[in-house]
Amino acid sequence: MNLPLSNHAYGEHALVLPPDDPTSHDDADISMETRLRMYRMLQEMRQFEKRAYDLFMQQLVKGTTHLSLGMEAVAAGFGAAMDTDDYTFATYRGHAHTLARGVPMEGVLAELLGRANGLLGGKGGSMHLTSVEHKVMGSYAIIGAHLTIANGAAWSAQYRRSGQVAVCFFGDGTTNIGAFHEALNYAAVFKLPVVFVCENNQYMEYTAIGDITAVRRPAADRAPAYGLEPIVVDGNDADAVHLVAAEALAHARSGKGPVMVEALTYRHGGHSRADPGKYKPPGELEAWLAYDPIKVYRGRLERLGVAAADIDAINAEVAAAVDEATEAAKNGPLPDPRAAFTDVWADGGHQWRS
Amino acid sequence: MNLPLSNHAYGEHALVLPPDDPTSHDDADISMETRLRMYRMLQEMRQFEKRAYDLFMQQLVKGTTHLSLGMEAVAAGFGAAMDTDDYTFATYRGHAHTLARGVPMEGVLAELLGRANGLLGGKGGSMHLTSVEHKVMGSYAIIGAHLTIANGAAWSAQYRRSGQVAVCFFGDGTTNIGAFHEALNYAAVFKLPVVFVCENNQYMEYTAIGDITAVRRPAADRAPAYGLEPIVVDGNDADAVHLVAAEALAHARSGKGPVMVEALTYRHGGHSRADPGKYKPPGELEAWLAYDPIKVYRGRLERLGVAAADIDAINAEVAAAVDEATEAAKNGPLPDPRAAFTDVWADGGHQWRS
Amino acid sequence: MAILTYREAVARGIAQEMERDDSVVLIGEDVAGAGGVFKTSAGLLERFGPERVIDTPIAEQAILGAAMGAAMTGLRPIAEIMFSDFFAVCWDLVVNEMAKTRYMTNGQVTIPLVVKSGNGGSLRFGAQHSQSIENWAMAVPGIKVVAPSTPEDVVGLMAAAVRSDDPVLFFEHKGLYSSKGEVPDGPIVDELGTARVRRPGKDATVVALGLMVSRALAAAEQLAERGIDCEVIDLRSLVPLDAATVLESLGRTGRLFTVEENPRMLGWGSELVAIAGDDGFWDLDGPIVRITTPHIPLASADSLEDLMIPSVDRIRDEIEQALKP
Amino acid sequence: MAILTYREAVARGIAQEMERDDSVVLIGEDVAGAGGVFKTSAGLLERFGPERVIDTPIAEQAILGAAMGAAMTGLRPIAEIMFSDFFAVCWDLVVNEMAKTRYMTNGQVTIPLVVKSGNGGSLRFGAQHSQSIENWAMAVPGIKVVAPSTPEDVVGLMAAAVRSDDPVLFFEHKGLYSSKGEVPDGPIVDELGTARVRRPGKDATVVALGLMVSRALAAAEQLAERGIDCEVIDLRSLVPLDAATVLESLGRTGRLFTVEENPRMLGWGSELVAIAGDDGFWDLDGPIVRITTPHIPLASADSLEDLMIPSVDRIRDEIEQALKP
Ligand SMILES: Cc1ncc(C[n+]2csc(CCOP(=O)(O)OP(=O)(O)O)c2C)c(N)n1
Ligand SMILES: Cc1ncc(C[n+]2csc(CCOP(=O)(O)OP(=O)(O)O)c2C)c(N)n1
Ligand SMILES: [Mg+2]
Ligand SMILES: [Mg+2]
Repeated sequence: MNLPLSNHAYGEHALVLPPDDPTSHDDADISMETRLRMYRMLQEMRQFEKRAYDLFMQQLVKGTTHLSLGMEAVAAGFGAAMDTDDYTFATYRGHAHTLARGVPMEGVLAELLGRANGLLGGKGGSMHLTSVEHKVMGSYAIIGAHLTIANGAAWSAQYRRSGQVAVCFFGDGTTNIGAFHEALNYAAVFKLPVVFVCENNQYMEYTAIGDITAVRRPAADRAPAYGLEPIVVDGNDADAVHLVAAEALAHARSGKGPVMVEALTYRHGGHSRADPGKYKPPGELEAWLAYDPIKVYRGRLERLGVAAADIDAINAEVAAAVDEATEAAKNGPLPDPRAAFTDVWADGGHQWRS
Repeated sequence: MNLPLSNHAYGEHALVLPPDDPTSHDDADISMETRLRMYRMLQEMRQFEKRAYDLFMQQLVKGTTHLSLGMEAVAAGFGAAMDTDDYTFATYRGHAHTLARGVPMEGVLAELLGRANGLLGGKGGSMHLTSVEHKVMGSYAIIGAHLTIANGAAWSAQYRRSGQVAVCFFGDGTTNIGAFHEALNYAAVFKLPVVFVCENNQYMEYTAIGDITAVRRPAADRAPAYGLEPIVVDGNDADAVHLVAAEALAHARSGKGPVMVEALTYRHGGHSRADPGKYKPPGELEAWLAYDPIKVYRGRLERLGVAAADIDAINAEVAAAVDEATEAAKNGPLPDPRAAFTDVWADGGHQWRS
Repeated sequence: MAILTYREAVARGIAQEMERDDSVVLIGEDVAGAGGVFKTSAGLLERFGPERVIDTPIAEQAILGAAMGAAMTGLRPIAEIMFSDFFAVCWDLVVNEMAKTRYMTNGQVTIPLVVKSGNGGSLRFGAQHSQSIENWAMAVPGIKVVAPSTPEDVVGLMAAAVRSDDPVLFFEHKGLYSSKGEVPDGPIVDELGTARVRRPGKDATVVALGLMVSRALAAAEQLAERGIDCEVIDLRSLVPLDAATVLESLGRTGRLFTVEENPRMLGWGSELVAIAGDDGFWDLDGPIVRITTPHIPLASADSLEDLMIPSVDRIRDEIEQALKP
Repeated sequence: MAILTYREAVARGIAQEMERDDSVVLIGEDVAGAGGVFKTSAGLLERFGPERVIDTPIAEQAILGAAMGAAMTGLRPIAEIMFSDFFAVCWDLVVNEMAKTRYMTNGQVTIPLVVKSGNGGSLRFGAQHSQSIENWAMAVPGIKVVAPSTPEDVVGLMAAAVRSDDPVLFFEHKGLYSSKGEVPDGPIVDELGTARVRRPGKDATVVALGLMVSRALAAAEQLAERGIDCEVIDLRSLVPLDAATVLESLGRTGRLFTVEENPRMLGWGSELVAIAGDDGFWDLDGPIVRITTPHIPLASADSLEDLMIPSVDRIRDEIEQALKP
């Protein structure tokens, strides 16, 4: 027999290593203002999620939570490129994408803690972060569907001639499910203003993407099947992402139809809190830690002349904000029991019979 | 706006015309025995379906039925290339594929008439023709699923090391549904012995495939997304199909994994009995009628020296067989009412409670 | 007043709402150029143009996803799932996304959309094209479920569905498409969650839906000749459920019958039995009888299909039998 | 005799059958290398090798299709759908294909397969990862539905499911995975369609499933202290349904309660009410009470989730209230 997984033991698949030149985008045409904004975002995402992890360990965060530690440059690069009115569609691994749109940390953290001041009043949880006010149109926890829903928002923007673009983030593993295919063809046929962003972090939950995918690049190698250009970007370099994001958004906004971007990155931790990450072959995590998006970006700022003290000041400001949000979340009241019975229907209630 | 269908009125899409050289495969390396077998199959499929149509018009066939008039060369070319033990998975448009495996006409026709001597005892109908005895593992009426089920039969063959190949026929419209994508990736990853055959007859029900598909060749242009070769064949020339079929089957049988073939063809009639076919642009049907698979093949046989009388004799034998099957079907008894209550479960019954 | 077929009424209801509100759009397979495979959208493309009436690929998840995303961002889409059996290929969008998103987001997201679909049997289409699946949807909190039985109701309930700010599954009965009925002129707007007493009666309450309504009425006529006076209620929508009308009737008649096309287990009738048990137990003068298709997939042969779906004769006989003193 | 966790029992049941029969194979996302995300297949890859224990892409339709096609052609596959909520993305394979193919082919095709899945709430996973969907499956003729509540039952019912020649959905309760119980040594083969009286009693019949069984038992203990003696029945499988055991008990107690985790409408309880109405109506001394999760998606916050799923206290109180003279 010739099964892909009979050629190697589980966990012994080939390593995918990061690029090794962090200077490649030092002279990219990106303003220092934008760069500092992205650096701050990276810090917010990182420090926020580390805090979420700590709270998890203290058993304050219930259920499950999926961190994107190590993948922040994708969220920051896109977040900084999007217009205020553009739509974000994220997954259960959506903390960073939510913060990237300016959603306050307190609401997100309080939601993880199941408090009344949570973004969703405790009814959604970590996997369903949504802030319509910030055009974060939801985080979706069942693989695939949200690509088709993002199409709908893009269709609406097209119909309303609003100039908005829908940006839809999803993982490498998601490229193998049916809804991915339906969404991509549909978007291409109707030239919808949507940008699909595959965060290829090399794994679905515990299985290496290469072990269960017929092509090497799960998104890019599928793009031509929808008449799209294959685009791959270094997902650990916020500047690289930012440039590609700006171009993709402009393309979609101009009516030329969808774009799909595959961003190569890596998650430092496990899939979710339950995962010890044993399937990662030796050396892989270390290589990606050495190419950590924050390290890459801080190095760049320093080479471009930003004083270490100024950078440290940003870090400290973010740390203070995270502390403040933590306090507010911890001090948040439990949801009113009556909240469990509201908003099944648009009339605010849950009655289904007379 | 830039919708594909706002560029042209419905029904005014570009014509897709057949090749115009029916002699291209005159010197293909195919034995006269096989060729005569294929010609007979073409006749059986054609005459059978014309009869089914007549019976429909006489209101003897109830419900719906989907004819493949004009598409027979695909079924004949593959049917003649498959081993007795290979599996067929067909769609609701499955008469030809069922006959191609040697399933007697009487059972098929009686099934269309809802009689007890029907292939399925009247419980399945036109859209679900199945004959496990002939390895026709079913005709499936909801788009997409059967590609994944064909994978399962191929997996079983691989596991049992039986050397069987599963051949799965589906339409152009089916390439846009999610299950197509899942099935293709799955088959490629596990190197399953399965051959996927897209019968591209240019239309889904009433909509031209080009109007709702992001690529020109709905199957072939997607093959690389699964690491497969794009293969397109003239689906109206049984010899062309036969050669490609033999190669595809050999590839799959040898353990090299799946193959996908796109066969270009055309249905002469409507999608189903209800369809007058108004969406076909002028000239299109005529061009394909001129390149009718039976006409093409009869011409070839004559050029290769088969006497017209011998060909006519085959036609007459088939006509007699169709008449006989018609009588047997018409004379078939109605199903025993008790049959409605059998075979929900493997114990033969339908009880679900004590 | 005009005589319309049920299928014409579907198109009329949609047209009425598209005329009124630019944000109403229609998508689905073959709904535009061909006017729908059941001709329930005939003429809409010509009238409202290709930006508002759109043919899609065969991609039910993409269709419902597009409808949902558009509904979340300002449109009021109507999507067609050609045969209701095909909900199974896009069920995730219905039960996990449309049904739950308002709740999960604490009311941030509103999803005003309608999914119309051809439902039910009697056309000899076999097990995969004949199902009555309104009970699948009823089991999922967050989805409204409508199933009209007359052309007039089709127009008015379609309007109500389009105007609802919640996702609505609109089940058109395939076996009724060519049936005819009077429809008043001018705009019609009905109300979800309101059952209709189609025939008043005092001996028994008979509740039916969709195709079963006319059969229940015919059975009631025959029973009347035998001295049994049935009240026939057309449920019209399962969610919201007008239990009050049923319970009120039961309070008067003391006996309840359901006539259901769905397979027996977990049809809407079982819920009605349970509700009557909760709220009307002491009104019951005898067991509630569910007259249903047996719990079996539908056979395609006409002679077999006719054995399965409740017929006028069977409805009449089961009621008569149960009421025998 | 060994003490096993429920999750270990799943792996043990599968191993028992794989050991016995080479045609039993296991596929699913992360079932092999990782031993399952719930660790219900831990050790099976090591024991049975990569031809029989296989990690798949995220492609639930492909997974169930592969299982079905293989079952039609000689294997007896077990497929995993990680969370039962995900059945919605592959429901077509279950309801339109697996459930109907034997019938439609007049018995030509046999489909001996098991789909195992983590079902149910109580883990604060929110609305899309906590559903109890056994009632979805129960509504579809042609699918067997099993939901064990103890480690011993897990082993024996898994064996029975694998040996069944019909497609079986095997619902493991996620909230029970870390629960423990005694499991006899050696092969265990149980029987589908057999309920178990977990506690005999004479005042009321309380029927429960999955996670609700232990809660019903705890409530019964508390009620016993208050002088109410409940018989608690663990239904174990919904299809086939052991209605006889329930009706027999009802015949003795005169009162029936169901304890259901599913949202209220069209849970298995409503079918039980209807069956009791059909066959046990004259045994009923009062309304049947369904104790269920309200008809609302599940909230993720622990404080809210605990309000929704029936708790021991709520079960106790609702029973006590209903039996008040
Ligand atoms: C339809 C469906 N199948 C399976 C899962 C379980 N699941 C949750 S996350 C995940 C892995 C997803 O991998 P990928 O798309 O690469 O995203 P990542 O988690 O790496 O960001 C799986 C299998 C799911 N949520 N939905
Ligand atoms: C999931 C699903 N969606 C829609 C349909 C309705 N339908 C039946 S046949 C058909 C067209 C299929 O087109 P194609 O795949 O090209 O096959 P053809 O009929 O041309 O042979 C459609 C849309 C269906 N059966 N299943
Ligand atoms: Mg991933
Ligand atoms: Mg076609």
